[in-house]
Amino acid sequence: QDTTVIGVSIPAATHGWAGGMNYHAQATVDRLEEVYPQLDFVLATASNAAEQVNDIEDMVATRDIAALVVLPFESEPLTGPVQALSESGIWITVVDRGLSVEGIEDLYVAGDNPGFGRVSGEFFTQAMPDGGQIVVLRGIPTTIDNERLAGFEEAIEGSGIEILAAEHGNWNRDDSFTVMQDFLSRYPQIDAVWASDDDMAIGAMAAIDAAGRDDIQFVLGGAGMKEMIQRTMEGDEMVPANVTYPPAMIATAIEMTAVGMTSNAPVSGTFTIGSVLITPENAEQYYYPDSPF
Amino acid sequence: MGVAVTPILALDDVSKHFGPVEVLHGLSFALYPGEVHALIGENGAGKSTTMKILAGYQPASSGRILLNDAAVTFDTMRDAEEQGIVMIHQEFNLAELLTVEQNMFLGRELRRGPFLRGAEMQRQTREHLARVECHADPRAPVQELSNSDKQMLEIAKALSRDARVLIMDEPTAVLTSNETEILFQQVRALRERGTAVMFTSHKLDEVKAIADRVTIMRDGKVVFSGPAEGLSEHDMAEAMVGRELSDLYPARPETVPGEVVLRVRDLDVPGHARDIGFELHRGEILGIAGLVGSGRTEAMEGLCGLRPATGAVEIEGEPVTIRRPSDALDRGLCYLTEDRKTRGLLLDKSMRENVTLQALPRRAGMMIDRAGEERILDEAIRDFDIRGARGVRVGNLSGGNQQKLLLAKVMQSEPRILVTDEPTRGIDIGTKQQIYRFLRGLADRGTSVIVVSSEMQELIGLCDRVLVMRLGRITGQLAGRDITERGIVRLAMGIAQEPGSRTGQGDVTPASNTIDADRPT
Amino acid sequence: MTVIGPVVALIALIVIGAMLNPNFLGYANLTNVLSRSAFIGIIAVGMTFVITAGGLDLSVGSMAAFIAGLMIVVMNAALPVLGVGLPVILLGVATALIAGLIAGLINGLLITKVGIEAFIVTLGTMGIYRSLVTWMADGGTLSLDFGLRTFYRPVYYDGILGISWPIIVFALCVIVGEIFLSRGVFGRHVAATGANAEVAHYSSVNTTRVRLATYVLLGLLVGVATIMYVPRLGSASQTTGILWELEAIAAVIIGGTYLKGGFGRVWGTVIGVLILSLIENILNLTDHVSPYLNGAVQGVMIILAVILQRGAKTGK
Amino acid sequence: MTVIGPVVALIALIVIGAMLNPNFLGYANLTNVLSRSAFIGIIAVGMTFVITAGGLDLSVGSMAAFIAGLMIVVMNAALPVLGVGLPVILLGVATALIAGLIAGLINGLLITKVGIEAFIVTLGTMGIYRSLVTWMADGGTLSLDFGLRTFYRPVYYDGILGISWPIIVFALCVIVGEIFLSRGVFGRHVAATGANAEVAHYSSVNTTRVRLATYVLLGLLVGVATIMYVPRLGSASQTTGILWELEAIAAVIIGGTYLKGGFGRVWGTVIGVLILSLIENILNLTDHVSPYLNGAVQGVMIILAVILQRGAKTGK
Ligand SMILES: Nc1ncnc2c1ncn2[C@@H]1O[C@H](COP(=O)(O)OP(=O)(O)OP(=O)(O)O)[C@@H](O)[C@H]1O
Ligand SMILES: Nc1ncnc2c1ncn2[C@@H]1O[C@H](COP(=O)(O)OP(=O)(O)OP(=O)(O)O)[C@@H](O)[C@H]1O
Ligand SMILES: [Mg+2]
Ligand SMILES: [Mg+2]
Repeated sequence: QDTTVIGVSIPAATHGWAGGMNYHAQATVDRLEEVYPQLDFVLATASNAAEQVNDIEDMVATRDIAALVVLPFESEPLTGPVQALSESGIWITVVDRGLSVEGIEDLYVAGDNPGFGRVSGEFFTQAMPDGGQIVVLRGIPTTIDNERLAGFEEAIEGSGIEILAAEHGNWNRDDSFTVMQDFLSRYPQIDAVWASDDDMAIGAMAAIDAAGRDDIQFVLGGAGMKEMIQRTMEGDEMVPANVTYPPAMIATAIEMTAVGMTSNAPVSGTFTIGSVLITPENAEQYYYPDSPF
Repeated sequence: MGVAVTPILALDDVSKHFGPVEVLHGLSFALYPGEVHALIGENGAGKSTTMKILAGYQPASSGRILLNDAAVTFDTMRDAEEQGIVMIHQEFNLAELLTVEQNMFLGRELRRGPFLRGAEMQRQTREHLARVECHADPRAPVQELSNSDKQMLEIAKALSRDARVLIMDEPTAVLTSNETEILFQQVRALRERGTAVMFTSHKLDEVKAIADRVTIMRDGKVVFSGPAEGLSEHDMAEAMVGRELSDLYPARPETVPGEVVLRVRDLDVPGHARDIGFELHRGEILGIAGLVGSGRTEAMEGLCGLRPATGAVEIEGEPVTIRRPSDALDRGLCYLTEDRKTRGLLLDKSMRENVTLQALPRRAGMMIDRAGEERILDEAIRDFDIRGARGVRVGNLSGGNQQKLLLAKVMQSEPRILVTDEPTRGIDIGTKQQIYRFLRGLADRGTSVIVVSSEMQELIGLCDRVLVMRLGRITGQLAGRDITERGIVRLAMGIAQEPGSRTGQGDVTPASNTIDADRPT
Repeated sequence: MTVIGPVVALIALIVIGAMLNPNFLGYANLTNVLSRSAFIGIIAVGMTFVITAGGLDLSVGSMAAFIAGLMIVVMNAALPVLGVGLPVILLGVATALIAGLIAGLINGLLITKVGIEAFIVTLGTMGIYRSLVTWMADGGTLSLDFGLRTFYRPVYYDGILGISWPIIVFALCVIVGEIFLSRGVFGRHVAATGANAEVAHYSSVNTTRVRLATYVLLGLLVGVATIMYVPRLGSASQTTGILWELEAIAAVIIGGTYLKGGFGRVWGTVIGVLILSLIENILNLTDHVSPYLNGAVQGVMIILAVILQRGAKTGK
Repeated sequence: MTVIGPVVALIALIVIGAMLNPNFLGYANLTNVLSRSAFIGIIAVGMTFVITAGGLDLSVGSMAAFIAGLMIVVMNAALPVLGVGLPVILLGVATALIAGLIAGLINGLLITKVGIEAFIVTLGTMGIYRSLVTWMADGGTLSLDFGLRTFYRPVYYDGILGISWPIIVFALCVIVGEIFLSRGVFGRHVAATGANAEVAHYSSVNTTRVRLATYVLLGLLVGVATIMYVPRLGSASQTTGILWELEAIAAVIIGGTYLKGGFGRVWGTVIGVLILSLIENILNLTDHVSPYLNGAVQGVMIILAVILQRGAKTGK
């Protein structure tokens, strides 16, 4: 048998960022199947950790994969099963969320969640040198969300910025719209909003617009959705910046794995894709008009 | 009548089978305008099936239905209804959650555009009910109605449809004699107007009283069809059962009753019965009489733990607390409900599952012995002469056979005190006789029996002693030869309590809180 | 049937809200809450009919997402031809209504004609619509053209006499629904079908058609809800409408309609919808509760609201 | 009652699977599919009793997440005292069973004694348990100590005679459940209560206790399922067990149990569970379908499976 099968296991598109990541994964798989006729890809999406383990089990049992690219839904539950694969000689590429035991993976393309929070927090301290009162929209309750919030809180420590309240908007426009409306009813004065995600930022801004409130200076989202980057690029004062957390990191990981499987190029190691602050000055670099995200 | 008019509706060589079982074999008879036609026969003879075919509720398997001498097929009952054929079912055909008015006009609502003419429908409902002297509130949900009110509603509903042919399947089974009389007045009025009325009843005196023509069925065949004139009740009964019938009621033993097995004091069933007190002896059959709504059912249900009640109950000399039906069952006290359809039987299940349901925890351990169940069912079918295919869903048994199955089910618990509520409702005369003998046999073997009944003759013929209830209280008791129709009626109507009214054949003991069985010897 | 029950629970919530936050009873907050409730509210009106007739529909949330996605795709596609203006919006509205009607018809036909349990059919279509919208959006978000969005926006945010459009449409649906359910021939047949389909059938009610009609009506109302939803954020994704079905069903039951069918009331459903929205609103207005526990408080409140309701009934 | 229906659907799926991929019928794949079906399967056995008695339970998925979280917290806490070994595991097992029992009891009491609709009660507790596990995990994941996990792991992955433990436990639950439902006095009472609670009451069946018992049984079985689940992933979070309730209910109904109560069969439920798991498995066997459309294919297959089943019935 000549073809080598590479399994790709990622979380389903349950929110905007994951949707972008799904898009990139699929597009990359389609492209690479063209480029490398000797490679075959299996792409599976899961809506929770248990389902993801099911997918991986199926890939091993029925598709004979030689390599696995996995973006763990959660680190802890995936560690055991992925470790077992690694021990059986399958190439492992881990994306974004690290496993809880070191040294399992052959290649690690890492995102930096605490860094995402920290960069966001640092922007707040610069933008509001005299401090102020902000509200925070959080994502779906997960470790990622906790790490981001912790990074953010650490960065604004002692800067005089006070978090009035933080509620879960679940990385969802509707939910963040609702939460923001209620925040606006609750606090007569809000200086800025950390929406922590561009979907949530859109929901929050719609609520602010509708309420006609002008006390809010800006909303900081995150993850670099193209509409939001565009607004930053155009100098929209409500969207002065963005923080990257590129969903395209999955594409990098798949591509590197494919290279590793087809050549002798050394691709193992850890590649951290840090979060970068996007400002009107550098926005153009991060603007991908063709991406769905 | 009697003149050769063309029949309005007739069956010609009609057969019907359910799966492999044929229940009607080549049935032919005719229904004429302006006559009251009684269709009688044993339980399971096929009366209800015949009527359903006539009214288009079920198709015949073969044969023709003739309407004004022309063959017709009714695809739906709507077709039949458009031809002026209206039927009242043996089992209620009412939606329990809907109100009286909603049921009365279901499918034929008075409308103005897409909207209902609610007030008008309520007014008309009241009118239709008034015709049969029923005073149910049009806005009340049907589930809050008593059985007789439900029946009167069905009758009023059918009468409101200006039928050319009115078919009634055991309309009087849940009615009192008063209500029956009201119904018959309406029937006579319809007859005057040329409507053809067909009905069944197991009460042959009613048949005698109102029918112009009688068709007798046995085992799915017509054995007699002709004028009612000259046919005595006894003739009808014998033609139905196909054998000689001796006395309907078993002889009453002349023995002294045994010790008291059940003593009830101050039993209150909130909203329905108060201060109920009586004693029941070993081997005694105690009747409870009263008008509909006098709270007999509720009092007995309260006693048996089926509804909230307070009071002091002693069984075999021991005070007992009965909170739920299983407590009663543990003491050998068992209740046979009057309402077999909604309280008695699981209509979607088989006979086997029904017959053992109540006795299961006592008879089986944790697991059910299927073969044993089949044996029990064999015995029940034999002992109670239950007719119908063995595997059939109980809802498809004939009404009378359902009642027999219910009795068989209750007997599985081997009660020492058996409370039966309308035990012979819907039962044919031959089987009635068997049931009376059965109950008397039970009593002779030491079981104590309570019979709640609206059939006066049954109480008089069967019981050793009769309590009479009125408005939720016991108003008196009658014993031995004093049990007469007049005596019961007086107590039930409250006439006996008036001073100076203690005349007539029945000697009446006025009510006291506890009535001792001071039976004259 | 208790009239006072759900109202008592609602009043209790309003009192709690007013005590916790002075802005709670303000015009802005009330408008927010009512407008937000409108989507689920409009759907719940249709759900009242379906449940009263003895049915169930789990697909409404994904159906809303799918219809919203479809509307956006259709309007974006027509934009170059028609230009920003009323015609595009009307095209979108027509798309939503027709899609809703067809979706309801599919559910209804599978349930009534093919004879599969409503639970299974609508669980299946729930998955189907959710997938379709994900697929249409390529896993991401479908967004209405920005110019068009600005033009369409007032449908959610504006209104007349200070009452926003979603509230007006919701109120209309409720009034018409209540009248038809309680005083219409159709409503009576719906209740009869749910109470006892066999009896209704024997009384010449075409129960198949009645049940089918309830699903079609619900589909249509999902379309109406979507028409109000799209102008709010101008986007649809696979997270749109998640769990709306459970919320709508819960609102219907809290309002006093029988889950087994046979009795329903639209105004009760409205109370149910408001109770659910207010619980969420109150949780966002206070910080006595860890956000992790919001769901728990919601759960407790739903159960308490129903207990309160039942208590008021027995108390009567 | 059709015996052949669900089996036909199952066989059709197996044939499709075998055609799509030669490894489908391999030992490894079948073991995988059966082992992971065990969680929902064990829960669905309990659900069969609840539904047969005329009830419903939407809370099982979050209940499983909560119990898993609780087990992990308790075992981690006891670890310093007891050390890695059987005692800690037994403590965890006891925790799961007791928690399941209590959770089932709470649902049951609210439904039978307080008299609130099962739908509302379990919708409420669903939110409550989901929140509690989020709160216990502080929004993240609760993880079993790594050493303990290694020790506990064989409970999911090992077995006897090549049959893994989850499959064995599932099979035991099914056999015992089937025997009790079809031949036990309790099962008869469950069906009678679901068919007509009033008739059952008049037949001296303590319907309140029967209904309560079905919820307690279900709670216990959720506990058992959790005992098999924790060794697999060694963690619990707010996404654990999401939608298990819908899957379990769907399996029960696909298997031929009546959603309105009165008739149920455990073996049918097993077929339902297998049908659902195989659909998912088959989707992973091929790449003919865009992953975005998985849900749609699943939805279509569920509906088709039931049509096939009903068709086989009328065909008979
Ligand atoms: N749908 C059905 N399926 C199977 N058997 C049926 C069905 N309907 C009626 N039967 C059978 O047909 C026979 C005749 O029943 P039917 O109800 O006509 O009797 P009936 O004369 O009305 O008796 P009763 O006096 O007890 O009401 C019975 O044996 C009954 O079990
Ligand atoms: N399901 C019910 N819901 C509400 N009220 C009822 C119900 N059944 C009966 N009642 C009412 O309770 C009262 C007594 O009931 P019922 O008629 O059963 O008494 P009874 O003396 O046993 O008469 P019978 O047995 O002849 O019908 C009546 O006023 C009746 O309307
Ligand atoms: Mg009959
Ligand atoms: Mg009575």
